[in-house]
Amino acid sequence: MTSSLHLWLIPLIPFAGFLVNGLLGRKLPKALVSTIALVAAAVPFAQVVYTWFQLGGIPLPYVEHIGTWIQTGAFNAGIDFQLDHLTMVMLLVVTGVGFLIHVYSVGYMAHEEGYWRFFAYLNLFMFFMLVLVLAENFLLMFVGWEGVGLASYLLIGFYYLKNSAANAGKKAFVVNRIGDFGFLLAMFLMVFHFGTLSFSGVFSQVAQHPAWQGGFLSAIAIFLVLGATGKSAQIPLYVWLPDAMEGPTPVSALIHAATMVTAGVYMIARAHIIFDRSPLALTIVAIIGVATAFFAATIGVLQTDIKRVLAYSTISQLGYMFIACGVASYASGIFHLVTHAFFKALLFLAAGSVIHAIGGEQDMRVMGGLRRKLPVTFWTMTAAVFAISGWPPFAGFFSKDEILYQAFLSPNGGKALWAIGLITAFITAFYMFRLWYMTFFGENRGEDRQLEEHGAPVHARSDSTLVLEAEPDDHGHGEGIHESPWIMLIPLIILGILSVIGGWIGIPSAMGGHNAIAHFLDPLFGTPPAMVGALEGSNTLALTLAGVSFAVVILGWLCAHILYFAKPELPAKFAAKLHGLYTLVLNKYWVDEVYGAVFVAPLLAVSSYLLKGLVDTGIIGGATYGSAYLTSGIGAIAQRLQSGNIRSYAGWLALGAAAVLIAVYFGFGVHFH
Amino acid sequence: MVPVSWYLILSAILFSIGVAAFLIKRNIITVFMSIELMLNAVNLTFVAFARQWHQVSGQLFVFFVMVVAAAEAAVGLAIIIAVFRSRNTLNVDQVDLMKL
Amino acid sequence: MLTDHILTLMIFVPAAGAFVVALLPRKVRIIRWWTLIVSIITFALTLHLPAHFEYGKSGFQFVENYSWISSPAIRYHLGTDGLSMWLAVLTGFLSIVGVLVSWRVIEARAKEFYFFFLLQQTAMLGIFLSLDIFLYYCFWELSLIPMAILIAMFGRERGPRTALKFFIYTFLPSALFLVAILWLYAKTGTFDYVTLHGYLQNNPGLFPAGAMFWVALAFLVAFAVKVPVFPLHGWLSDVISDAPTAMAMVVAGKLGLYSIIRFNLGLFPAQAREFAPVMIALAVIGLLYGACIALIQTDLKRLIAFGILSALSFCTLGIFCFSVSGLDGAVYQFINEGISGAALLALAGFLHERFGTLDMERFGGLAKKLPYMATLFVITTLALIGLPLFNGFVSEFLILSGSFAQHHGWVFAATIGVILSAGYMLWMIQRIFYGPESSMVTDRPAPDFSPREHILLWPMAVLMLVMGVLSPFWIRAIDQGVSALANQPVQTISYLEKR
Amino acid sequence: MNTTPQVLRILPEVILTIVGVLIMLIEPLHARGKSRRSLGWIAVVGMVAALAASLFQYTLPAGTAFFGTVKTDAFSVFFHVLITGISLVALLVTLDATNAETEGMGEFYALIVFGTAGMLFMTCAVELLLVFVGLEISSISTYILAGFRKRSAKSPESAIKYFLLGSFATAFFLYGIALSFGATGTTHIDTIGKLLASGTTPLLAIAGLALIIIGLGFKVSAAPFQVWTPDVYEGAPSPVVALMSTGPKAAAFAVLLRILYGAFPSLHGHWVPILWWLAVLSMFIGNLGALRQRNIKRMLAYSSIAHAGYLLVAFTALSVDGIAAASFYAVAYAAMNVGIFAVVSHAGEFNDRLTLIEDYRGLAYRSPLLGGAMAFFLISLIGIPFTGGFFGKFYVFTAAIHSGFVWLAILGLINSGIAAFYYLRVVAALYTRPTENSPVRFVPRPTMPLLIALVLTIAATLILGIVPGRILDKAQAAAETYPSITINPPVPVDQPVTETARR
Amino acid sequence: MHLILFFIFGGFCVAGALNLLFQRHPINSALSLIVVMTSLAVLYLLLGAEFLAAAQVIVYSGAIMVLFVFVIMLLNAGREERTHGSKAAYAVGIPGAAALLGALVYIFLSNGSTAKVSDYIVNTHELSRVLFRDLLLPFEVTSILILVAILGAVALARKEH
Repeated sequence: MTSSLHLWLIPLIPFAGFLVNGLLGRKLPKALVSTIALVAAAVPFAQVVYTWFQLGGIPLPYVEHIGTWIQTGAFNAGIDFQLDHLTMVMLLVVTGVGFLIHVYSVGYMAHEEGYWRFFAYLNLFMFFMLVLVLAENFLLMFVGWEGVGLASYLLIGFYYLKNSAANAGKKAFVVNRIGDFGFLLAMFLMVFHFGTLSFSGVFSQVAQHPAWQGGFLSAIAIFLVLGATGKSAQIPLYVWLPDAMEGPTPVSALIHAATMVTAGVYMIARAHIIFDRSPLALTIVAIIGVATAFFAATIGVLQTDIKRVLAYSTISQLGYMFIACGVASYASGIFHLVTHAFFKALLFLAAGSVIHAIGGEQDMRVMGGLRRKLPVTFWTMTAAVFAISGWPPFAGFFSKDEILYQAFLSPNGGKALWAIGLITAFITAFYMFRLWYMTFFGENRGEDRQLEEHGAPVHARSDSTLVLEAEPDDHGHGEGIHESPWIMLIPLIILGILSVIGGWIGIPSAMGGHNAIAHFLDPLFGTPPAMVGALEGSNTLALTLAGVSFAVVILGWLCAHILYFAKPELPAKFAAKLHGLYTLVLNKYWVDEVYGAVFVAPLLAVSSYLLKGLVDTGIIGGATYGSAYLTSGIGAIAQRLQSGNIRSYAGWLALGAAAVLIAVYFGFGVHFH
Repeated sequence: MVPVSWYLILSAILFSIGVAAFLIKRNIITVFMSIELMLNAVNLTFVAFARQWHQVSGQLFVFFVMVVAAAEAAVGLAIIIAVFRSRNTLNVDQVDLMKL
Repeated sequence: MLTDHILTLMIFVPAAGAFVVALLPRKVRIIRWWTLIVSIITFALTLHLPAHFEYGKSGFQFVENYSWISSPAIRYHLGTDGLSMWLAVLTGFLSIVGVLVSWRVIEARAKEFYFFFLLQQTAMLGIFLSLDIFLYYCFWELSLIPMAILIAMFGRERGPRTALKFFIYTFLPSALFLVAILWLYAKTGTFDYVTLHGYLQNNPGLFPAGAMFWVALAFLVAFAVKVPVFPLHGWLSDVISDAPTAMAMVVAGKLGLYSIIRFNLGLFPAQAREFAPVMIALAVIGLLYGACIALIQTDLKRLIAFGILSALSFCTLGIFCFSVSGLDGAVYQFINEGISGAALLALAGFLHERFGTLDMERFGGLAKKLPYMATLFVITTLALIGLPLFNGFVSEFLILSGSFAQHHGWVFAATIGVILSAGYMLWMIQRIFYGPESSMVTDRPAPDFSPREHILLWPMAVLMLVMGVLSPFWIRAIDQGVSALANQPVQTISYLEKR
Repeated sequence: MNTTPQVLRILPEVILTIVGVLIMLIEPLHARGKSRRSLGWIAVVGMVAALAASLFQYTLPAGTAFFGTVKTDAFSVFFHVLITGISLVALLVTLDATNAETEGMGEFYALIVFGTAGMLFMTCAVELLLVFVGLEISSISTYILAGFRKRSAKSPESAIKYFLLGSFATAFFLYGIALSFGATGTTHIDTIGKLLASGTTPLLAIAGLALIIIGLGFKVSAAPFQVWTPDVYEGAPSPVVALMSTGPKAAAFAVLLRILYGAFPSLHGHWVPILWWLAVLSMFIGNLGALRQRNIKRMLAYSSIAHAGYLLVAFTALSVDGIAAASFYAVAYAAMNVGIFAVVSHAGEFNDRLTLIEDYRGLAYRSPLLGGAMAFFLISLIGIPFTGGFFGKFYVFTAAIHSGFVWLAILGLINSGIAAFYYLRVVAALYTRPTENSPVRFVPRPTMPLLIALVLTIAATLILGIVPGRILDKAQAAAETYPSITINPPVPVDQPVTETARR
Repeated sequence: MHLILFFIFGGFCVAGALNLLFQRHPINSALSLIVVMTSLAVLYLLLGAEFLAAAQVIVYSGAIMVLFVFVIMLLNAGREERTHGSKAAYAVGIPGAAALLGALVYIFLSNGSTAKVSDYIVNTHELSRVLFRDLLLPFEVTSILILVAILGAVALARKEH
């Protein structure tokens, strides 16, 4: 190799930050804690940027062998880091956005106790996330994979004194574990079939055997998908993400919007060689993606908690990325991943800024009219809203459009995907503008609060001590609603800019751009199979599709404008009319309840009644004590012989004597003469 | 002349009667007597066999048994007296303080 | 030269220490300091093994072999290989842990406690290091007594009853075990493991399959009870929850599993392969069963007990798949279990010291009051649920991936256990440390960790991490120990099918 | 005929007799109510002398004396040493447990001494007549000793029970001798053996054998002839129980071995199955009966029945190993049982203040030494390694399995598992905190004799458990005085295994 | 002649024994036992053991039975009352005794040794030769036995103070 990049430093520095803050943070002053944390987040970013400029001189993929992790006679796995184009993109996103959010948090969490804990966890997350993207083998990737899960568990449960938070954390971890279960099985299969888990090893073997189609590759791919659905909150395992909003808002921005939840997409892209061999798996991915995109979007329409709306939109956007992977157009998936990281992080941060401003309130019904009070937040948020709902030339437009376009082109059932994607786009535009209007327009409904209107977090307020730690509102009511400090606004602005221009890296040739990111990733993915037939002459098609989707977006905006700005009384009417549908969606299709009833409750019931009650206490315990009592019962009989009466003793003696005599005489054993 | 086995059978009968007496009699002294009876039965066997084998030792054995019996009688009766002192009954059925 | 008798030294230093304890005056401080010193010395001695272990050298090392009794040919034959070496070290380490855990708990009758405690150490080291089956059996039985007495004297309220249960449970099968040993002796005229091993390997099918079947079964059952393997775990939860922490740490797992590998795989490979299907089934059942029951426990120690059952079933699974990785993983797993489980039990013990109860319903929000306790609880828990970078993950991955080749279905089921373990462990954490503070927690003044507790637990936590990252350092030796067993030539005389 | 002076062959017996007479002569010199301890010490000295004499007998060449009525060989000397040892400890225990106002201690010591002499005669006699007389001496003296606790109503009861049933059994034994005399025309053990080996086997011999087994089975309290044991042990003074649960039993076992292997080896086809059943019955009845016992002496009585069963297992082995194992087990059992009764009789004193197991609750607190010792003996009785009890069991069952009695071994070891249950209950009691008014608070401090006794027994148990080599060699030597019966063992080795396997 | 005597006195024995069994009063039982013993003495004579016959009469009927009677008188034991202490004695014991008898008789009959007892008289000289030469040791040892017996009797009969 030419020059060592010391990739290992990239994850290690955040880990160092975690150790320092985690062990000593309790004692250190806040300033120092935040400095450490920021440095630990900044340095990797700097290094990544530096590496970016080195790229020219290095043959990719570039691999660094740090050491052996597991070695047995049959199998071994190393601690190897690898850098290639995909990793590069991910690194930039993770470290970049990560750093910004660190900065933001310094302001947002300023008044929290356990400040040090928060930053320690944040650094820990960075560490695992970076391991995840840098790993050169599935096992190491799995380290990051579970590690980010752990970090998110810790951060969601940051306000551990709130039951809801603790529950959400646990739920997130366990649901993710279900995904990891798939990942593990996939790895077992790989070990079984390839004898190794390193990317190079596995992929080269697959490449060498063109005969391998579907079969066990499908099995591996499908198990991987199960893992991905867990991490990326797709059907059927998306349920943890909305609850995860219990965590502090920066966490939601970093982990549950920008980075961690995209790990699933990254993993599928990473393993695309396997997926390419398994149409079945790809179809499954596509279906999951589109279903999730649509389904989550519909739920988003009726949510009133600002963060939950964003959560469902995240799920829905991730669905888009899955669609992209499903149609084997990984590049567009990654592209959307990047843009989404920008605007979704921004949305969350802005929402956080709003919440922060009005003192921990998350219920949109009690917001409104904040436009003037929070100008910066408003404008940045606006940029993000336009980006996500896909107005040109905002970032979201290009990436989402690319995905829809690829879907449309893809041979198997692409049209359907495209259609549903389009509808989703409409809904997305609708609920995002709904959020936008409800938050910033109209007059502030914050004064006339009746408790019954309030959502769950408001209930939490009833216990004042909780809220003091729960949300930073000790000054919220003090001097009324106010703009957040600059340290929070700067990241907003930067991300705002990015969500405007971020999409330009992928302007399709049809619109006179030259899809830079796609080309950048080409060496990894090659040209998406769908594109092959469609490259030339399809400019018109591309443009028409773009036009259609834009029209749909505008439609969505119009509806939102009418319902939530022009005629605010209408929604209630609709709700009354379509009552059934309304309640169904309002209760998120009762999925949580169904899961609870179908999986959790039976498990607990079986465990406690059948296993514990019947088997453990009944059979096993019974057998133990039963035999004990039996023996001592026989013992009682043996004692009965001891009547204490000489004559009866003599009787036994006589009988015994007779028995022995007869036994010996007629008895067993050898006969004589 | 009488075959030895007749003597043996006689002794067996006596012995068994002794056993039965031991089982049936209630008075400790009588119970003890039945033991003496059993010993006598054995003695008869010895003598009979001594006669059959022309062996003096058989008869001497009987002689020793008598001595032993005497000794046992002395001790046994002493014990019986002790029991009578502590319980003031001679009924074996009432000598069952210890059981189970 | 002392180092020629290093094993003897290791085994009998604790015994000598115990003897001294018996003579010491009844001053708690003196006695426990003395015991601490003794166990530190023991640990130091055990460290001599890895320091001078010759890798790549097959067979046993540090061997001592003298005739003990001539006419039944019983030898005093000690030795260690990659399989038993780390177990000896672990025992030494845990003896220190045990002393520190009992430091404050044991005030009354400290003399008896530490006397039997040290005796227990001797017995366990003896089990791992003796190569004469008779000698082995002596230590095996000997290990029951201190355990039972300590449970009876120092256990929670139901101590004596539990002690009895434990003793009977383990003593009855080892009676049949003894019969099997004697039968082997009657047939081969030797108790010596090495000789016997060679003998049985060189002329297989020498004895009728039926006889060997029952002999192997007698061995297996005796060990399986001690592990415990699924339906034989009746004693486990009682013992774990009633025994003094120092004993609960060592009662389950390594003794039985080690013996299964050493004897059932070593002496009776064919029979072991015959038992394998049943054992694997039981392992997986036990694994899920333990996890499920742990889910609904309200008593912390019982939860731990069933967690242990579940975690140990992994080992059984790994052992009976006869793949190198599986065996490596199994051995590594029960070493890990020894450390993490001990740590968790220690933590539970500390909790009990502070609050006098382990009923999780009565806890809540403790993390605010005892942050260090909470931190270590979480770390240990994560290690136990096999989070990557912790020791548990390496072993579980090795076991599962190693066993996958033979038994897709079972491994699939076993992997579900990974989900469940996360479930009950995190729920346990949540019920104790998270949520609003319970009245008991607020009322009771409870100090956070004392220096002793820090000294005790942080090294263990670090160890869990280090063992998770640098596993080859340990597995190298283990690998050497078990690889011979995994792929030794076995002509499969299947007794059951023959019938 | 060798040139050894004949008296040397019965030296221990002679010594004991003299000592006994001496005691009786000195006894009247003590005023009534004065302490008789000095007599006790004389007895101890005499016993030590006898022990020394027995050990000295090892130097003698094997041979008979007094016209072939006695025979000193490795076998008899082995049991001489054992029995004198037992009696020595028993005497020490007596010295510890009795006090000045106990009545008639002079006779007490004398009886122990004479009784021991009787047992010694039993072990060295090869003439059934002498065996019979010796048996009577030991029995009668124990009958009397059992009745010595006149204060309690139980003691005479146990005496009368022991006496009546004992004589009852003796009658059977005697009948047995008579019939075997009738079968062969002699009462000399070895001659009987020779005669039976040559030529056909008259039925009389078989019947005689059966009756002899019955008589001796009673003496060793083997089921179904065990009924008397619990009652007698409960009523008798603990020191006496210490003696009679071991000494006469050892002697009786010696006689049984002598007769079975000396006189009736050719009939093994008949007595092996019987002993098999006796062994199994004794083990089960003993252990199961003990399970629910609340009275400690009764519990130990049941346990002694069970141990008789273990010992009988060795008899079936039909091999030198078997005899050796039996002899060794006799020693091991004696050591631990005398030991535990030493503690019991000290704690309960002569009049049994502590009777129930609960009464022993917390003894380990009152006196760690006593509690520890007792626990130790109990553990040895369970048969935990590094104690005599374990090695005893080990040898016994090895022998059994060697001759193919796998099932016997399995049953036996299962029994030892059951036994653990009730022994441990006592251990647990010893180590639970005593209540306010629990009787252990009044347990006196250990006295010098007790300490000696405990040291002796504990040392013996440990030595037997850790370095049994020497003693085992002696047992082996003792066993080799009889040609092991090497007829193909009734059951081929792996048969029980496979045929059960087939089920 | 011999045969007749055997039957007469054999009959006496059995009759006495049964009488011992059925008499309710110890004295009567004792007396019937004496009958048994004396007639046994006659049988001894028939078997040519005069010395034993004499000893039987003197030691047994004389000494021992006198001792019994004496004790009976001393404790003035009355008629024994039929208490029901034990079912086992009947349920188990009697069959046992019967079986015993059966087995023994069967053995003696199937023994086949129909060796007729020739009339051969042991002369006391030879008797004493064997006793004081071959059986010297047992003879001496019996002295211990007697000593023990005396001791025991004294120790037990002595009243507590």
